[in-house]
Amino acid sequence: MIDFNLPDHVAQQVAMAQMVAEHVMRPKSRFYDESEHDIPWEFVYTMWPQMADQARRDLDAALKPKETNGSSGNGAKRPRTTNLRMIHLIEALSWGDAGMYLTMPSSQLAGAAIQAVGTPEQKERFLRRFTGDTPTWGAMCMTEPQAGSDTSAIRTTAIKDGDEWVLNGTKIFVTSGHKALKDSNGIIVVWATVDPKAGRAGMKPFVVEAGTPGVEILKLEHKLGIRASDTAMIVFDNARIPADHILGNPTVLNSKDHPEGFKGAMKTFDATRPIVAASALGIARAAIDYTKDILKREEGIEIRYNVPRHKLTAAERDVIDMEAMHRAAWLLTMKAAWMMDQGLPNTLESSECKVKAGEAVTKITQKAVETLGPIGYSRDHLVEKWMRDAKINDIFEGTGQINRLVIARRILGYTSKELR
Amino acid sequence: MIDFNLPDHVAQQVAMAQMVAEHVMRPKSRFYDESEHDIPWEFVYTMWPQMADQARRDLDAALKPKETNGSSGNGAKRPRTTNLRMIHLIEALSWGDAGMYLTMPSSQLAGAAIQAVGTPEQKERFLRRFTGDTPTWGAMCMTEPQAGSDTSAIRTTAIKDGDEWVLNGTKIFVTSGHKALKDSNGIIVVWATVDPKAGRAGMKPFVVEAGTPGVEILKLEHKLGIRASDTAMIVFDNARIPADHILGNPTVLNSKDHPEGFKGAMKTFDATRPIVAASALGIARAAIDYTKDILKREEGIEIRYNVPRHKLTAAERDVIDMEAMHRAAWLLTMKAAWMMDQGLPNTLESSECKVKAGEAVTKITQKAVETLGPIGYSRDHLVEKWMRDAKINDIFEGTGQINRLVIARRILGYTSKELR
Amino acid sequence: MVSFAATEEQEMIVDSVRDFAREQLRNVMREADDSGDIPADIIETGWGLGIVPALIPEQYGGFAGEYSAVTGALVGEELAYGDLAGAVYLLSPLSVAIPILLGGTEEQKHEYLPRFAADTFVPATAALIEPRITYDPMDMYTTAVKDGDVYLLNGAKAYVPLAASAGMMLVWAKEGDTTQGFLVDLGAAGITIGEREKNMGIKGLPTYKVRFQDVHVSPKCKLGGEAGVDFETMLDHSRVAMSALAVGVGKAALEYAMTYAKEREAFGAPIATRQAIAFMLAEMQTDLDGGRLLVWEAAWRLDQGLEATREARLAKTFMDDTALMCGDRSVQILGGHGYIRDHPVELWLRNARAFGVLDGLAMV
Amino acid sequence: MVSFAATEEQEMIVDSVRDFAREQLRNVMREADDSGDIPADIIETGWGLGIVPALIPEQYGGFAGEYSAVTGALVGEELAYGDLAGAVYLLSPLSVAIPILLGGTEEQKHEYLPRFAADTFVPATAALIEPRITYDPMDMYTTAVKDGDVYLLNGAKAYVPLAASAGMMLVWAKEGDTTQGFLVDLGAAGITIGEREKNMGIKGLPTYKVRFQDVHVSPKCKLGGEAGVDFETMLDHSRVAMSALAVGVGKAALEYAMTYAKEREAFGAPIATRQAIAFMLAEMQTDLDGGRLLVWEAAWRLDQGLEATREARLAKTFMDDTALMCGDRSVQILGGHGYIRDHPVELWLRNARAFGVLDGLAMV
Repeated sequence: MIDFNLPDHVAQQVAMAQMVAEHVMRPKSRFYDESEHDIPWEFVYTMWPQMADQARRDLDAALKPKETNGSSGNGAKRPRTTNLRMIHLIEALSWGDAGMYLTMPSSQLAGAAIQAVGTPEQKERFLRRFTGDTPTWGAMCMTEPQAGSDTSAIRTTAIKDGDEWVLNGTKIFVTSGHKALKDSNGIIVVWATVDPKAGRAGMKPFVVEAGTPGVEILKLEHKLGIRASDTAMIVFDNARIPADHILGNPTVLNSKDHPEGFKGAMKTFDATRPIVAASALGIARAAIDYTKDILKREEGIEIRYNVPRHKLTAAERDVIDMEAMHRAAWLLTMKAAWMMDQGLPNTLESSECKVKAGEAVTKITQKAVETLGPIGYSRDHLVEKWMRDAKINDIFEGTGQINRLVIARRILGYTSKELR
Repeated sequence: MIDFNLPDHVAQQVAMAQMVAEHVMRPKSRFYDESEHDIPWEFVYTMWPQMADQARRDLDAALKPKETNGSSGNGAKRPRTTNLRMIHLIEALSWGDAGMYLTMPSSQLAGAAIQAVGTPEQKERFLRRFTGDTPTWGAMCMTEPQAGSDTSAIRTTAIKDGDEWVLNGTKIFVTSGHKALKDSNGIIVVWATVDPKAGRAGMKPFVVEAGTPGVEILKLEHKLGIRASDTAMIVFDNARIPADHILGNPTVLNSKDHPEGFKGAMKTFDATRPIVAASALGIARAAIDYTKDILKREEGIEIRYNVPRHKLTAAERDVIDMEAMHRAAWLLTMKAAWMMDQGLPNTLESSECKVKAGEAVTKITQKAVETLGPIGYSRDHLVEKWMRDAKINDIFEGTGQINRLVIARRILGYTSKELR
Repeated sequence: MVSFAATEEQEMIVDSVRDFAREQLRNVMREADDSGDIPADIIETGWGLGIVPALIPEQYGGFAGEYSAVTGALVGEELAYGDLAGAVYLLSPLSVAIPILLGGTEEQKHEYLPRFAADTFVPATAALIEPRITYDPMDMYTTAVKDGDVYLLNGAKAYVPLAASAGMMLVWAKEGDTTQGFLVDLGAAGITIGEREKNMGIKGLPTYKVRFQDVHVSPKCKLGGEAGVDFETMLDHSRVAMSALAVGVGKAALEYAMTYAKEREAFGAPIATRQAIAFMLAEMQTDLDGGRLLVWEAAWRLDQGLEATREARLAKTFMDDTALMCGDRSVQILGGHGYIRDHPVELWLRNARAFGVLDGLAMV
Repeated sequence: MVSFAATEEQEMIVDSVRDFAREQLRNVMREADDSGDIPADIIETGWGLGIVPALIPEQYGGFAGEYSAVTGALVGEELAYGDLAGAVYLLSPLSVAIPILLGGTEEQKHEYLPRFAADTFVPATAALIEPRITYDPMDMYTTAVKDGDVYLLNGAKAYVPLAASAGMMLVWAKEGDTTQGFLVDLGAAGITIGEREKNMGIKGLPTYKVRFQDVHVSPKCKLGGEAGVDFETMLDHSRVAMSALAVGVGKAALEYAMTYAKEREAFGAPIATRQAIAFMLAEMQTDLDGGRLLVWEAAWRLDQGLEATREARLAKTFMDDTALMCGDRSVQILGGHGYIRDHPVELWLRNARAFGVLDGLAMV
């Protein structure tokens, strides 16, 4: 039955996340925006016990041979709600502060990649550290200076030399790269090509641990928003890692039909795009809440939802438009997550929610600044920060343009060759 | 000096056109919308004397050897205002009724093509008929069922057979085709290829006179709007025309660098796109005027231009947005026409005004229907008609998409190969 | 528990409606737009699907179904995908039946509901929209004033579907500060049914202006009796229903444009392979999918008895714009071909424009 | 006679301003955004262009120029193309000088205008914007009340540029039903200049909150004397000026994005060769060109002494949106690179957002 009731156990966790957002994150939101790259340790320590606990349960479940398929975590009969839960938590935390949320100590995308294609030994070796007492981070290294949306342009190489892979290249826009390599004994997953002539088929993910010689952080980016989060440029200069740090099949299947390394990367998008959408929509909700609150508190304006559009004031109509965009994007995100939980293919829905959320949060926060006027533009209030934080969501995990292409290819039945 | 004052002689003519629009066109607007393809003779006869007079002066000027260059029509010193005058007249007439305006008896695009590349003999032979006592029409045949925006896909052929060209093919969307061929002793200019293998270089324009055997009107389209105007499908079945009915150089210059036939067609766009834009903006002005008038008359709402955006009502803000879009598009149109009058290249500006006018009139009329609500949707009022009439302006003389491509190529310095 | 899957029962209903809408309504769509008539046998076939009788509980002579706004939304989308005029025509009896079901007194239910369990189409209509630019369903110009034993109705309505053929009409009027419903007989003194209206779109649906001059209505014909009804909830239902119809129209336009864009070649390739076209289609798809979920959520809240005014408004706001956007873009994608009546997109553009304008036209 | 060509004199001014804006202002733009300071020598160099003194008629000590809103618009666009904060900083004296020129009494002109003909930058400022979401220049919260021989000013202002360094301040306040200007000394009793404000953008421009508590102002410091001024016209001037600045910011963003898109390769070709990117650029170009003409027309009307409130509003409405659109799209086109401070587009997005928000910030 079509139903919008959140399961109780999720609702409870969301309520807790909202508490953290309100009491741990919000009060420090401006501070970490201004002190770019400072680590919000109070938030990190608040989150760590449950992150570690979750990581332990996920890892143990993954290592129990029978239940790796994951349609139900603890042998219970209730339907899987992993992704539904995830997007709700992230939405709530991003309502608190999207930059701080990105510093959440966890294996992040690196962990997702290892969980998806790692061997049991790799999982144990690389992921056990995320279950201990010390906050630890993982990070994904994909983008390069000349390879953004076009990941096939990646030039970082991995050359087999005896028992080791030798990595050379430069990665940029690595979220939490500094935290993974310098602030904790974390890991990063690096996409590199084992055969530059093989195109995407030659691209493979490698796990690099903190402390590996030849891995240096060249700089941390100064950004428009999400400034609490570190965005690293990492250089690999003959960085040597053991042979078994490669994830998945090391063979290059040269046929265009088997770009499996890359396919692995693409598949994670189905899971990560709803997560980015959820984060975007947390920011959007923050902006809407704040706008409505000030309109009501300072000017006594309450939005009249039952009055026809043409009889509304301009401010009322703006708020309603903001809310409609926001809610549509959020329901698309819920659906994409729900499909994932159901084991249904959700590439279309993932891109849809990402497109709509990225666009919605950008427009909503820009409009919120306008609606609040001189207050919106001032750093005495957080609205201007949310506008700055918002914009990244139309860019990372696939720009709005890339995701429109994904949607169009799906509905038109075109390959990426036919429609590019 | 930057100046927005219309010259007096133009202002006077515009005032007259506005009178015709109000008193001859508007009262019959609904009638000719409902009686699709009836010819609005009262309008035709009202316009004919001045159209014929203008045609006579243009033709005589063109045939006087010294002054064909056209920077100044009558040897007078005053700056050329031909295009500026034209867009103002057409804007005013389209405010009256855009469908009826399209029935204006004149050589239209056919005449423009002949004036541009015809020999003096051709001008005399084909254009003299537009200076007589009987309303006469010209029409341009470009589009084919499989060749819309992509004119290079034109398949109509012209084969030389002795002293004649033999035309075969089907043309669609011929504005006033019926009036040119059946309702008057008019002409049509037909684009056909003399060498299908030569691509655009093989495309040439041919003049076909009313009464030519083998030329049949297969149907008149039933349209969403501009229903007073006839839109014909014309079939050429071994239609024979004299050898000297070809316009311009009959030689096919096979080099890609000399697609001169096509270039000729493209060049007329620089003149015609501002005209289409002007027509669009006449409709848009009609819709804005009507909306403001009803808001004021029925509801006592006057637009407050000095109140900040956030303090306006939704209806006020809509009207202001409509007016801003409209005025921006109109000023772009004025500039494109002014540049043409100055002899400056205006391809960029022509496409800009066409893009903006097409978009503006579509949005404005759709919003006007919404603002007027139950009144807007009713055929008791003309707003719904204007919304229907409007849409063609984002389509003909280059769709919004085609014109965006033209603009992008210009500003980026790309050829149509590099950006398509 | 969150779910986006319809029930099996809903799937069955939707399947049968879909077949009817695609095979029958769609086939007569263009002709109905031209002639203004939807063939009676099509309406009877549609009635035969049992959508309306299935909603009437057993004690009132129906098939014991339970009214669900979610099911209504699913059905509405499918019907409007076939043809909007046909959908509103066929479902017009619901704009009387549902308010009675939701807010009628027990007597009113017993008296009126069994009529809707008939085997043949029961024309009935609601008079809500008013011919004013400041038309507001929550603040009507048409008034109902208690005068001794009766209510006197005065005012003017527009876009009243089937007014010339309907036996029963539910008139919404302002009584005090609220909007209340009055069940009137179309033959009552003081009611003037005007000429059939000429509208930009939904031309297969006959609509009329109706004037009320001191029309006497017995208090027992006031919906919900003395206390009246909570009109806002009725309006929520209508807005959700209209938004569901909007999804159907938008989807029809999208699919047609998509098919065309894949077939139509320009510059050596199908136009769908150009980003400008492909992105338009991707955005249409995304917004329709998002809008559909807004409709479902608002409908679900109504079914749960939750406050849904905000959600209904969000769904309506979003779908008013999205349907129009889809109609407009479908014409744009077809270009000159979209502008002529050989293709249906110009019709959908006209129909789509109804949504932001005719608030309360239908209740599904 | 319609013409879109600037005069030769205007071209000369624009050329010199353009060089300064591109070579000097642009060079310090990022640093000024970081540090909050525009180097004094840059401001002095800019002042040396003589934009302000050239507007002051000879009899008041200036260069005999005549004030032209069109010229102001041309200059404003160029300066803002260099840097918005620098442009507003440099031109801030105009927000005092122009109102005096347009509406001051003869005594006021003689007393104040010669000060602006100085060789070095003359910091002066206007206090207009108020820290309220319902801020409305035509209906201020700050009041001026005649109390015996003096006016008492009360209220709070925000976004007052250079308040800490300016010697002269023009305070706009509500007197009766109109907005009137009062020339006050910054040292006057009752004036509290707050901490420097922290804003999202235009960070190179120091702005302050300023409070007024029973500030005594002599009637001879009321702009225009007893009768006061027509503030609406002043506001028209400001809105046109701000819109001209918006064109400059938008153009900066467009050109940078265009260059980037031609250089940046993805999927084997420059991203500018993809319709999605190319169309964004084409629309930015079109709207900037259209917006510029709206600005010119409104400015021309002001110069002609014609009513221009509507035209100023249309220009502002259009350019508020267009500047933001250009800022936003320039970031989008650069993608991840647009989000970091190595490129200027993120700065232009922040600056562009000022336009829809800070009505009346500058007068050019």
